[in-house]
This record gives sequence, structure tokens and C-alpha cells, in this order.
Amino acid sequence: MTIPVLSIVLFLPLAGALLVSLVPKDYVKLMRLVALASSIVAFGASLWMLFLFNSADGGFQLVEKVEWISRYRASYHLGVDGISLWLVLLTTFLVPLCIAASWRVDKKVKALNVILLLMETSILGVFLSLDLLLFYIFWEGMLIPMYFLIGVWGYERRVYAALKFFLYTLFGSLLMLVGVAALYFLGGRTFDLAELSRSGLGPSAQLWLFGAFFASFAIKVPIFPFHTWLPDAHTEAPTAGSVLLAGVLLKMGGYGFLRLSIPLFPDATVKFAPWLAILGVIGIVYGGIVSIVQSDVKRLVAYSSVSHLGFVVLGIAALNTAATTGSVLQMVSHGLSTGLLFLLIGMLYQRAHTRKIADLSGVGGVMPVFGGMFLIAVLSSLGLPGLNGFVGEFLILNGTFPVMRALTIIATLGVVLAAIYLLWMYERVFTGPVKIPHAERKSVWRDVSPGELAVIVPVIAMMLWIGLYPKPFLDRIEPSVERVLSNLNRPVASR
Amino acid sequence: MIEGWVFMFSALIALVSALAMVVSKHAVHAALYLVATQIALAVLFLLQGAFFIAALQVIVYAGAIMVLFVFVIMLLGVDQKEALLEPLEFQRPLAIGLGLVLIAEALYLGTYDLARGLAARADVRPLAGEGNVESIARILFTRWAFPFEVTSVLLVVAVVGVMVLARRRA
Amino acid sequence: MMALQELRIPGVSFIAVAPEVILSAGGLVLLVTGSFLKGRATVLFMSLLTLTGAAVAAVLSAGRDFTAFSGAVVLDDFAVFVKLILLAVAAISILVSGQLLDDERAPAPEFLGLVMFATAGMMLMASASDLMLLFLALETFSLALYVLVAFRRGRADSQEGALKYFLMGSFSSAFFLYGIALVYGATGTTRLEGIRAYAREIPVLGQGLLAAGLALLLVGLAFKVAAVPFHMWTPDAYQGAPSPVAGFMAAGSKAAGFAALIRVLFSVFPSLVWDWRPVIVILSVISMVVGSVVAIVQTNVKRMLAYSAIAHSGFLLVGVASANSRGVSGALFYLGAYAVTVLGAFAVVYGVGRPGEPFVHIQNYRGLGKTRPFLAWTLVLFLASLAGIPPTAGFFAKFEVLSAAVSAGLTGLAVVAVVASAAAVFFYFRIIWLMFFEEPEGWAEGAEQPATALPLGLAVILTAVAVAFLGIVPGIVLDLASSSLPGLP
Amino acid sequence: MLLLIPAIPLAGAVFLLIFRAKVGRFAGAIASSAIGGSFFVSLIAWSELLNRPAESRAVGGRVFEWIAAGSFHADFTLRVDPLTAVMLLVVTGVGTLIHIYSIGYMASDERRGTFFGYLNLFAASMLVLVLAGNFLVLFLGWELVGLCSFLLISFWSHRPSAAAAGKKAFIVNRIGDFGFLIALFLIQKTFGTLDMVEVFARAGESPLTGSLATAIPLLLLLGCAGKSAQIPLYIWLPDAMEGPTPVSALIHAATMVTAGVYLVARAHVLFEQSLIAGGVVVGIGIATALLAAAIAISQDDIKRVLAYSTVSQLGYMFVAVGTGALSRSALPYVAGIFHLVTHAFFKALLFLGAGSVMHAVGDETDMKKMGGLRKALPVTSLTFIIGWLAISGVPPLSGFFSKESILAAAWEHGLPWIWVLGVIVAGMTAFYMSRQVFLTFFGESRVAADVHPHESPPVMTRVLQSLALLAAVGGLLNLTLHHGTLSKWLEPVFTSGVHIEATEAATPLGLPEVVVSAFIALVSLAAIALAYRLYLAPGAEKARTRLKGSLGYFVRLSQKKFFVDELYNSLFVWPGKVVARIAAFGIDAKIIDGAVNGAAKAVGAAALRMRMTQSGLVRRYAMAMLTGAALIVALFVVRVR
Amino acid sequence: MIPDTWYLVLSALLFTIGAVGVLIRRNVIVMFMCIELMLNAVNLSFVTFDRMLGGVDGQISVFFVLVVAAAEVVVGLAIIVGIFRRRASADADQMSMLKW
Repeated sequence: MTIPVLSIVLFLPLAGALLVSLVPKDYVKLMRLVALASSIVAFGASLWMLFLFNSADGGFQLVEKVEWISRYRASYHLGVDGISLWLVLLTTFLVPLCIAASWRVDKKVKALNVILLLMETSILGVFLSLDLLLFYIFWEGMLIPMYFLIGVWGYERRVYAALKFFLYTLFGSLLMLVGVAALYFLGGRTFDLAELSRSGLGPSAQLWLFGAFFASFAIKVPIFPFHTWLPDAHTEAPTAGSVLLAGVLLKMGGYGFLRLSIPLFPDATVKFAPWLAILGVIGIVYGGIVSIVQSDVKRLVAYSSVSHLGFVVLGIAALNTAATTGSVLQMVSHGLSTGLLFLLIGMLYQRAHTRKIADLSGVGGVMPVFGGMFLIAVLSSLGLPGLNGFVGEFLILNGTFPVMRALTIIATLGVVLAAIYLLWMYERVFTGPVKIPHAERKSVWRDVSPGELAVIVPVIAMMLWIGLYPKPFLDRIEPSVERVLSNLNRPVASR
Repeated sequence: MIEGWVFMFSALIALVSALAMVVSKHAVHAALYLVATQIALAVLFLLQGAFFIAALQVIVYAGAIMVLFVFVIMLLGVDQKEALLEPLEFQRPLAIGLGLVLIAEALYLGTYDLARGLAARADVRPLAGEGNVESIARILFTRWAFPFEVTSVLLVVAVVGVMVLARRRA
Repeated sequence: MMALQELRIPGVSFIAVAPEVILSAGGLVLLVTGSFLKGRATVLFMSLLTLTGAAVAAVLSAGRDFTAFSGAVVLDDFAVFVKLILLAVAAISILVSGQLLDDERAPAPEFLGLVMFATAGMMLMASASDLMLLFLALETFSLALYVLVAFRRGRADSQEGALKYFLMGSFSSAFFLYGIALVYGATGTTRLEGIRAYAREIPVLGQGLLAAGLALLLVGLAFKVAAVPFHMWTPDAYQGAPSPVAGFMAAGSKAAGFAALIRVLFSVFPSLVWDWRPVIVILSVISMVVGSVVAIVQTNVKRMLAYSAIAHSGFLLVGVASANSRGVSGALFYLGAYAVTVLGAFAVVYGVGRPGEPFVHIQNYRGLGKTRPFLAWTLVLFLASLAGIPPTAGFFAKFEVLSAAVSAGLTGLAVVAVVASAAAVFFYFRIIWLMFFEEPEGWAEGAEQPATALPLGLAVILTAVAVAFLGIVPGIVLDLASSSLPGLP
Repeated sequence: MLLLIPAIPLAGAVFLLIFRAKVGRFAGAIASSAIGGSFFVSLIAWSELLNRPAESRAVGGRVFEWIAAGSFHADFTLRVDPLTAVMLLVVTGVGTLIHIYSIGYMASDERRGTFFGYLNLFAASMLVLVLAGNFLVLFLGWELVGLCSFLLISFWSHRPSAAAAGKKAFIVNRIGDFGFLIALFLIQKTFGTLDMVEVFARAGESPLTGSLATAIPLLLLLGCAGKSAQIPLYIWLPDAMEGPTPVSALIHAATMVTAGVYLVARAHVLFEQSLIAGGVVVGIGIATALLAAAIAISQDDIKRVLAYSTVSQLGYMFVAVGTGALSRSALPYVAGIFHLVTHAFFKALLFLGAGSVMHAVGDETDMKKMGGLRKALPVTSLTFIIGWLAISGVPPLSGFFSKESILAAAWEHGLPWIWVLGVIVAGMTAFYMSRQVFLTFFGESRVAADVHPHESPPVMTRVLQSLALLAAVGGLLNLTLHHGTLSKWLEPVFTSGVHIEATEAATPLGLPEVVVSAFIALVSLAAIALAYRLYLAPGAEKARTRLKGSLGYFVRLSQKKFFVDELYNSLFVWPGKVVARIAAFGIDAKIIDGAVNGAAKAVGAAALRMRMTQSGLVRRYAMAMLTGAALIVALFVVRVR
Repeated sequence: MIPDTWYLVLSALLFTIGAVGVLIRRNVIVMFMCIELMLNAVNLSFVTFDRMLGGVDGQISVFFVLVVAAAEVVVGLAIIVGIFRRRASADADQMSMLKW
């Protein structure tokens, strides 16, 4: 009997959540410590998983399979490949940071930490499941914790945002549910992804099912015009929520395309790919344009996610190894850079109690280190070479270019737009004469504390690593992407 | 021949008193019209050889049940005139229209296949030479023994229910 | 001059109706001894004991398939499955009712007797193999429910709800009965077996009487399961009834009604599937839409749950409309899942609102997460299950009926179901939002909140565990449901 | 070893940025020694090249595998060839001097540590840029220098104008990078690699045809125009003067802005694929040179004059390398690079001199408030004058030689009109530089009363002196275009293209080279004389007024910089903002979200309406039931057959 | 001999009158009586079918219907009495406290 590493990774946060819930009411600090410790242990476990991972193998590894619902032929089936590997690591990496970033939250501490850990398990479940039903359950199971996270610990318009997020995503995933059911019958009454992908659906069935799954993924990514939940949700969510949303949740859509749409509906994917690419490009440009005039820092970063995730979609739609590998890396990169941006905005909000660009000016003068860190996050986000964002974006655009030239050129405009909206925001908030709320309270405006630094520095280190030496990442992603794409009989690439 | 006249007469009474019940302003009148309908129906039962049921109809229905109705009406003194005005918009025309639709459906079905007559294929027939009451009794206590027992539960429920509803507040 | 020996009652088999008999007998004993028994706990215990006995009898009677009492009663696993659901429903309702009886200072034996008789009637719905017996069973539990709805005698809402329920119930009974008469006229029998044999000979709806009869039977059963447009009593009755009774009605009445519906449609008129399916589809669609949409604007929690019950009837009808074994087993699973969920929800509603339930406005749920965390968190679970969000029982229930519809080619219906359930989420989650996202204020805080008593708490925990269990490892119950189909062609 | 060249300043940058608060006044020393070390290593690399035969003067290779996925592969490759070596020496050499100068210039700034950290980071980035053996690595450096430029321009970020200028620089550069990126995609697609050696080899073997041949160089050119401040993207450079003056000297005069020239030269094989490309380079170069010179003539800000001058001189360099591309011959490139080098010397000198002036007059930049500073600032004024003469093309200072070689190259390769325009630009350059010198150092003092000009500390003046020396004798590097040292050194780099023999006379009118040179020098001297007449000579005021009378329109246009910023604002910025507003508050909030919320509202409205059917009236309920019953019966009845 | 159909049509007519009566009468007791009329109409059908088919199940059904009707009446009137005690009105239209 081998050690079920993936189950350990998957359920450690859940166990942590149980532990936290057992902590007596008054030991608030202990709750935080237990939560942090269990998430760090989970990160450790995922590093162990990384250690056991064989980078040469593009297939699923560390597979676990236990029968679950025999009537459906659904099983508890976990496995990891190069695509999910990094997303799992991203998740386990970000959650401790989220918990640490919520250290100062005093509202319902226990519930907060329990919910964060529950979210972690369900997100990991999505990335690790090799069974469609299991996948779906984790996929949707994540909704409620997120709903709470936004709704309880969010900002002013949190209720609206939480509900909007919830209904939007639920609507998508319910359509997917119909698709899941149909797939089950058409695919030979099984939920096993491998078996389903071998079932060879007819072209029209593929189109319909692709549509059903597309609805869900498109909302989650989000793809224009299904994105309007995102700015509200991101803006109103608490820091940890925004980080998880931007860092991980949005990746589930792209992951869904890679894990489900391409292997299960190859013909439909090939057929839809140009449209997908168009939508991706619209998202890139549109998200960028809309970001420019946002008056709220968080909202701006939220819209920037629309733009950045557009690259992911474009890369997937290119259906060639380089671009799609870039997409996977871009997902990880975006998780880091936007995650960091949200962490920093959270710290800024703690001090300023505002996120309005107009209320702030010259913050960099008061808090130079903070300003520097923010600038790094901004630069990473706008795809400066040497930082993480560039690698993915370049691979995507470069890989897409031979396939869809005009679209790529338009998409490249997104790079310019990113510079415009991010730097303009940076200029207004961090430079200029110092104008900050509560300026009289010097203690509030202390530069980053060691604790905050402990949250920021690991992310920046990861950014530099990916930016300067992405080889370890790419080497593991590529075989899996190749395997996924090998399923397609590729008329696209030769077009 | 006489049968035909009896039918016509009883049917007419039944219909007219049914209509009268629906349109009478006083609840007591309505109850009396209902009794008349029920008695007319009892005659029709007799006409079809259902003696036991005809008797039950008169004794239980027209007798016991309707008495209960009248009793309650009197007890509560609710026998005020009901205003002729219909407060609900369209309620009456819609109701009558729906009634017509239902009748039309019934007539459609009637002309469609009742005219062809039914295949005589009842599950259970009375033994030859057996009287109506005997055959009903025999079949009721064999074939219908269990449903008959169930009615006891039903009645217990009714009794307990009334007890609950009528109990004094503790 | 009939000799007694001539009067041989054929086909007596008490095993076929053992649970019903045990319950009725238990109910009678309770009524008789009730006034002597000291303490409510004893009475509660006795009734639970009786239910346990009935459940044991039901379990022991599983695995058979025969008719008894000259074909008036059928015993198959379908019936056993529904009976077990109903017994569970009764048991949980009784646990919750203990609190109600305390609060109302009402006599326990009568109330519990009615619950047990009603349960017996409901169980008989699943087991009846004769339309007339079905009618009697229906009336038995209906009468009991009319009384239970009116249980809080002095209160206008209770009375009004009961009166409306009663009037509409009798009205629908008349239709149902007319349907029986027409079917009898067409087929010459009220026994389901006989009707089925007849219907099989006419593969198409060749006879007006049978057509109209089936239509009116559907009307009567649609009323019982609260399908639109026969649903209008539901909100009023649920609002008027004490929450434990409303829960009992929602879970039990629905299970019994659907058991009868499935029995009639599947084992009697399978050959007419193309004729009844459109009707079921239409009922299903409008029930889902109306239930989900109108629930959005409700401000009374019980009323909202009533509309949700209407919507859930629509979902269940999706399973019925699928007209395949998957749909039936899905509907069975759905009934079980819905039963535990809605019972739990109403138990919480009662726990929040008691005594006398003045606090049933959704604004009373403001900040409940802070003031009554236990009830609030369990309510989240129940609402999630009602919304069909994994990993709760409601998810698999929904998935079952959806996949049945898809497998039957009713993808459009499945999509409607999905859209409706997305809309439905809005109102479930509005309650969650009030409980957790808002600060307690107004009445909810001002009023001294009574502690949750043990039986109520037990009921909530049991249902919550069941909801979670069915949501994580539904396999066992799914397997049971799929092996508990009524005699299918 | 090559990695050391950027690594030393990078290490310096990291160290300085982390310990910026602790290093205190040692910051400058640390930074200077870092880049000095880099200079030292560069010298070693250079000597290594020297030791090789001319044909194989290239060292370097893969450092590590950078990005590889699917068919795409890019190594982190560093390479040194003669061209790179020149750039290395310029960057590290001039860089070191400017670093040292900064020690004095920034002595009183609290954030010295950060400043020197940025400077070192810039040096590292610039060195990566010039060392890059792979287009992607070059792009890395390309972007990083842009970043450092942004950081340093907005170094005094509490000044809104500084912050805005930094942002503008970065964004305009990004627009250029847009072209650069697409060029990279095209190169990758066409050649299957981004490794320069391979790309150039393949392009040399099988020349490109059709639009591709034009598209790649033109897109690269867009990048170059961004970085090197050419039309249409030059607008950021004048604003960039918001940065500390050493930054302007280092980044916006000597090194970074020449990256575009470097790239054209480096990728000359690609530019030679299409005559259109070469033509466009030349056209943009000369147009920029003219436009910037025309603006520089009327500017009053001491640094802005230099900034426009830089733009103009960069245009000159583009003319040179464009000519090379057009004619596919080596010497024009050499001329361009030569001018690049001399320009680095004298423009750095001029900027640093301007910095010294500002230092002296309390950060005043308006030349109208200077004048007569010669006495107070002897060293500064002397070195500035050397720089002035150098840039004005007065022999035998370096600028004369480099300009002359560009013009000669243009003429030789059949571009007489370019030659003419070039001469005009040379004259204009001489004129506005003279104007600057006269206004600043000569005449009467117009300095504010409370300001007491004083000479800068030795650490600054020494640097000025060193640069003045370089500016003076820089011409020695390449005394003649055909036989100069630099030509010899660089020629192998540019010989891969197909050569076209010069078809026309090698000099204008067939005159001897010396005569032509003398003519150019005379033009410059004449311009200086004109400036003297208008700004220094007695009666200058009157002469100016008279001139304004006849040329007023032009002067005003020039003063307003030909309204290019305003044009861009109304053409791109303003409509862009409008579009963004429409997208954000119209499409997003109203249409899409409106549809979503509208759907929700519609459901709500429907719910309210449906709810009303539940009237509470039991007879209505019965009505609904009866209707339902009638309908269901009807549904069955219609099916009766 | 009267055709069977006439009985059935009569039954249908009575049933419909009863149903329409429920809709148009406001006094709850009269409404309830209309429901009783509907049950009576069904009884007529049962008896008629019995005669047509030559069976007795229909009559037995009528017997059960009588029992049910009796039970319903008892419970129903108890409810009505309870409600009347409180409001002194049996007008169905006034009972609309629970709505929407």
C-alpha cells in the first residue's frame, strides 16, 4: 500500500478546519495558529507531492482510486499531472498567505479560518479529481464558502457582490450539471475521465456538451461578456477572498477547458477554438480598456484579471503546446501577481480605509518599501520580462501568432493597455504629493511590518523565479499539455 | 316506459334543485335543495337496482349528514342573505365558462364512446339470484374487507380530529 | 342465512400491511392510555417505540413482491422504501412536535395519534393497489392533516390555513373520486392490476372514459403533491400550520402523493406513457417556474419553504416525466433527500420561532448566525440541500432526476429545471445572507431566545447528519432506491 | 565571464536596494565601483576580442536555458562581438563617470541608496541588452532599461510632473514594445528561433520576400522609435528631464536611448531585407532630427534643449544606420555607431554640465534666469563649451568627425537630399547649442538675487573634465570613415549583408573630402555666428525682435513644440479615455451588467405579479384548480383516438 | 329503457354544477355543500357503471364515499365552527389573511 499523498494534501486542510472548529471560543490566536499551521503542513505535503512527481511523465501520477458510488461507476479518483501540479501548489502556497493576511481580522475568527481551509480542500479537489462527478462536487462545493467569505467579511456592497458571484457561477455550473448528466449517458455510463475521453462522442453531441461546459468555464474564467460578477466579487471580498478568487478560483475555468473540454470534446474544441480565441482577445482588450478608468484600486485590479485571463483563454484556444503551456504558466503567474496585488491592497486598506484612487496620493513617499513591493507586483502584472507575467504571456502570444495572426496582434495591445492602466494607477496612488487619510496617525502609516513582509516576500521570490528561470515549471507542464493536445487531430495548427 | 318518466322526473328535480342550491341566497335553502337533489338521486339509484345504496343515500346522506349541516347553520346563525354582488372580478363568468367547458368535454366524451356502450366486463358480479344487499355484503366483507377496515381508522381520525378541534383551551 | 364459513376473506396477509397496522394500533393504544400516562416524555417515547416497531416490520417485509387482500394491497420494495421514508418523517416530526406540544400545552396523545394515523394513511398510499383504497388512504391522512394544520385552535392563521386546505382538499378529492369512477366505468374494476391489464390491451388512449378518468386522477394527485396550478393551498396551509406540522406535511404528503402517482402512472398506465408524459412535463415546468420565482419575493420563511416545496414538486415531476427506471429511482431518492432536508429546515424554523412562532419573518433571521449559531449553521446545510448544492443530499437528488430527464431525451426540461433552480438559490441564500451578513437587530435580538430543547436539537442533528451523509456517500440509498422500483413493465 | 558584466552592477543594485538605508554616503562609492568593475571586465572581454582574428571576433554563448515550451525555445545567451564591445565600453565607461558624478550631485539626497541602486540596476539591464545573443534576452534588457528609466525619471516622485513623466516614458515605450513583440513573433515564426546568430545566418542565406521582409524590420523599428525617441514616439524624452540630471545624462543621452540605434545595427541583416525598411529608417531619422532641432531652437529650459538635441542627434544616428540598411553596406552603420559613441561623450558632458549649472543656481532650469555664469563656474563652463563645440561639429572635436561621416555615408550611398537636410540639421544644432551656451554662460547675469552660483565639488568637475577630454578627442576613434579605427573594428560585424556599390560620386560635386568637411564645419560656424548675433552680440535684442517679426509664426510653433503632445492628446489619449469610459460605465455597467441585473429584476417583477395570483381568496384557488382540471382533461381528451 | 349515457351525463352535469358552485358561492358552508353535491354526482356514476357492467364494486365504492363524506363533514364543520366563533362570518372572501 503506497501512501496516498494526494488524499493527504487534499484532506489536510479539512482536518485543519475540524481542528480549528474544536478550538474553544476564547483562544482566538490559537485558531489562527492552528489554521496557519495546517495550511503550511498542507503546503509541505504538496511539496512532497512535487518531490514524488516524475517530470518526464505527462500522464497522471500518484493516482488513487477507490470506488465511491458504484451505481454511477463514480469513484474517488485522484491524480496529478503537470497541469494540475502547479495549480495545486499555487493553492497550497496562497492559502497560508491568505490566512496570514487575515491575521488582523477580528470578526468571527473561527469561522473565517474554517472557511478558508474548507475552500482550500474544495479547490484542491477540483484540481485533483479524475472523476467527473467528484470534480463537479468540489467545483460547486466551493461556492458556499466563497459566498460566506465575501458576504461576511467583505466590504460595503458585499451582500450584492456575494449573491451576484453566487448566482452567476451557480448558473454556469448548473448548465454544466446537465452536461455532466448527458455526458454520463453518452459516454458509456461512467464518470471516469479517462474512460469518458475514450468514449468517442459524436460531433453534434460534442458541440452541445462543449456548450454546456463552456457556460460554466466561461463564467468562472471569466470570459467576456460573462465577467461582470468578477469586479464586484473581487472588490467587495476581503483580502483573503480576493486573493483566493483571483489566485485560484479563476484558474478553475481555464483548468476546466484543459482537463475536460479538450480531452472530452476534441472535435468541438477544434471547432470552437477560433471563437474562444476571439472571446479571449475581446477580454484582453476590453478588460484593459475598462481598467483604465476605474476609480477603485481593487476594481481596477479585478478588471485587469479579465484582461489577463483573456491571455489564458487565447493560449488554450491556440491548441498548440507552446501557447497552451504558456496558458498554464500564465494561470500560475496571474495567481501570484494578482494575488500579491490584492494582498498589498488589503494592507493599504488597513491603513487608509479607502481604496479610492482619488483619496490617495503619494503613498510611496510615506511607505517606500510598500511602494516598491507594490511596484514589483504591478510590473509582474503588466508582464515585465524578468518577472513571472512575461513568460506566460510571451509563450501564449508567440504560440498563438502562427495560428491566428490578427488576433494575436490585437491581443498584444493588451500588453500596452496593461502598462497604461497599471502605471497610471500606480502614479496616482503612490506618487505625487502625499495625500492620505489618517495621515496624522503616524503609527497607522508605518511601512510594511515584518509580518507583512513575510507574506509578501515569498510571493516576490516565486515571481522572480518564474520570471528568470521558468524551466522547472515548463518542464513539468509541457509533457502533460502535449498529452492533452495529442488527442486532437490538429487541423488548427496547420491552417 | 314508467322508468323513463321516473328518470326524467328525478333527473329534472336533481338538476333543478342542484341549480337552486347554487343560486339560493340562504344557506338553509341551499341545504334543503341539496337534500332534494340527494333524494332524487336516491330514486335514480333505486331505478338502477341499487337498493342498498339508495337506502344509505337517504339515511346517511340526506338524513344524517345534511342534518348536521342544517344544525351547524342554525347553531352559527349564518343564515344571512348572501349578497348578490360578486366582489371578485370575472369570477362568475369564468366559473360558468369553465363549467361549460367541462360539460363540453363530458359531452364530447359521451358522444365519442359512451354511445358505443361498454363491454360488460366488471371485475366482480353478484351471484345469480342474490339480492343486492346480500351481494354487497358478501363482496364488501371478502374482497373489500381491508378497505372496510381502513374506514374505521378514517372514522377514528375524524373523531379524534373533532376532539382536538373542539377541546377547551388548556 | 349465510353461513359464516362462506364468508372467507381471501388473501389476508398482515405482513403486507404490518407497519400500517402497528401504527394504527399504536395510535389507538396511545389514545386510550394517553390520559393515564404521566408525562409527555412517556407518550413521545411510546409513539417513537411504535414507529420503531413499524419500521422493523417494514424492513422485515422487504424483498417480497405480492398482492394481498384480493389484490387491494401490494407489497413490494417500492412500498417498503416509501414506508421507511414516511416512518422516518414521522419520527422526526414527533421529535420536533414534542417541543410544540410543550409550547402549546396541548394534549400529546391526540396529536401524536393523529400523526401516527396520518402516517399509516400515507404508507397505505404507497401500498394500495386499489384506487378506492388509495382514496381512503388519501382521505385518512388528509383529514388528519386538516386537523393538525388547525392545531393551534385559537389562532386565525391556523384556522384560515386549515379551512383553505380543507376546502381545496375536499374539492380535489371530488375530482379524484370522479376519476376513480370513470376509470371503473372504463375498465370495470378499481384494482390496479385489472386496470393495468385493461390498459395494456389498448396501447393508445382509445377510450374517452379512461382518458378523462386518468386526467382526473392526475388532478387529485397533483393537488396532493402541490403541483401548479393545484398548489394554491400550499403556502397558506404551511403558513397557518405549526412548523412541525408543516414539515410533516411537506415531507410526508409529498412522499405519499408521489408514491401513489408513480404507482398509478408506472405500474398501471405504462402503456399510455406518451399520453400522460406531456401533462407531467407541463405540470413540472410550471411548478418549477412558479415555485422558484414566487419564492423569491416571499418574506415569511414558512411561506417561502412552501413555494420551495412547490418548486421541488416540479423537480420530482421531472423524474416522473422521464418515465424510466432511473427517473423513478431518482424520484425515490429525491423524496428521501427532500424529506430529511425539509424536515430539518422546518425544525430549525420552529426552533427559531417558538413558542407560538411569531418570528417567521425573514427579517427575524437577521444575525441568527450570532444569536443562534447552531440553528443557523444547520439551516445553512438544509438550505444548501434545498438548493441542490454539493455535497448535500439535495445535490444528488437533483442530479438523479436531471440525469433521468437527460437519459429520457428531455434535455429541454432538464435545462428549465436548472434555470429554475438557479433562480431558487436566490431566496435560499437570502436567508443565509440575513443570518450571517447582517447584524442582529429588532425582535430577533430583543426577544429572549429560548434554548433549543433536546428533542428538537436531536431532530435537527439527525436530519443534518442525514443530509450530509446522503450528500457524501449517497451510494447505499441510491442502490436501495434503484432496487425499489414498482412493478415496471 | 560575460555574465559578470551585468552581474556585478546587478549585485550592486540588489545590495543597495536592500541596505539602502544603511549604506548612507557609501552608496555612490559602492555603485560606482560595481559599474567600474563591470567596465574592467568589459575591457577584458574587449581585449579577448582583440586577440582574435577579425573574422571570428565573437565570444559567448548560452548561460542557461530560459524559456522552452513546445516548439519554442529561448536560451539566455550572452555574446560579445565588436559592436557589443563598443557598446559595453561606452555604457560602462560613461556609466562609471556618471555614477561618480552622481556621488556629488546626489550628496544631499536622502534616498541616495535607492538612487544608486536604480542606477546600478539600469547599468545591469543595459548591459544585458547589449550583450544579448538572443532577441528575447535583448527584449528582457530592453524592458528592464525602460523600467529603470521609469524609476529614475520619477525618482522625485513627490513631484507630480516627475511621476507623470516616468509613466509617460514607460507607456510610450510599451507602444514601441508592441511592435517589438510582434516582430519577435514574426521572427520566431519565420526562422523558428530567436537566437540572433541563427536568425541572421538564416536570413542571410535565404533572403525574405514580400511583406514579411518589410514587416519585421518596421515592427522592430517601432520598438526602436519608442526607445530611441524617434517620430512618432519621441514625446516622452523631453518630459523625462524630470529625472535627476545624471539620469538624463546616462539614460536619456548616452546609453539607453541609443538602444534603438544599436538594435538596428545589431539586426542589420533583417533591416537589409527590405529597401522600404531602410528608407523608413532614414526618413524617420531625418524627420526627427529636423523636428527636434526646430523645437530645440526655441526652448528655454536648459535640459529640454539638450533633450530635443538628443532626439535630434538620435535621428542623425538613425539616418546613418538607415542608410546602411538601404545600401546594405557597412560603413554607414559604423558612422552611426561612431556618432553614438561621440554623442555619448559630449551629450553626457553637456547634461552633466547642465546639472552642474542647476546645482549652482538652485535647481533653476530656465535659461532666461541664468546668463554670465562663466565666471562663477569656470570648470563647468569650460567643459560645457567643449561639449558645445563638439556637438556643433566644430573641428577637431569629436562631433565634427562623427557627423561628417554620417553625411558622407549618406551622400556616398545616394541620398543627396538627406545630405542636404543633414547639413541643415547640423546648422540648426550649432545654432541652438550656441544659443544655450550664450544664454547660460555669457552675457549678463539674470540669476535671481538670492542665488549665489558656486562651482560644483571636485567629484563632479573631475568627471566633467574627463568627459570633456573624451568629447574633444573622441574623433580620433575614426578619423575617416573609410579608414578609421572604429570602421576597421566594426566592419566585420556589418559585412554579412549584400553590398551595393555606390553609384554616384563619392562626395558632393566630386569635391575632395576635405572641402566637403570644411563646408560642413563652415555651416556650423555660420550658425554659431548667427546665434552670436541674435543672443550675445550688441543689439541682439533688436535683431531677435526683427526676426520674430518675420518668423514669428514658426517661433511660436517651435516654442509650443509643434503641438505634438496636444495632437496626441486629442488624437489618442482623450478619445481613449472616452472609449474607456463608454466601455466601463456604458457597456459594462449599463449593457452587460444591466442585462444581468435586468434579468434579475425581470424575474423579481414576474415574481411580484405571479405572487398576486395567490390572492388569499379560496374561491380563486378553486378557480385555478378547476381551470387546471379542465385543461388536463382537455389534454387527454384531444389524444383520444 | 333509459340509455346509460343519460345517467352519466346527468352525473357530469351535477358534478359541474357543484364545481361551479364552489367557485361562485361565498358562504363556506354552501361551498362545502357544493362539494357534497359533487360527491353525490360521482356516486350516481358509480351506480350507473355498476349497472352497465353488471358489477357491485361501484356500489361498494359509494358506500366508502358515504363514509368519507361523513368523516369530511365532521371535520370540516368542526373547522368551520371554530373559525366562525372567531370571526362571526362564514364569507370565504373575508378569509384572506394568508396570501401572496
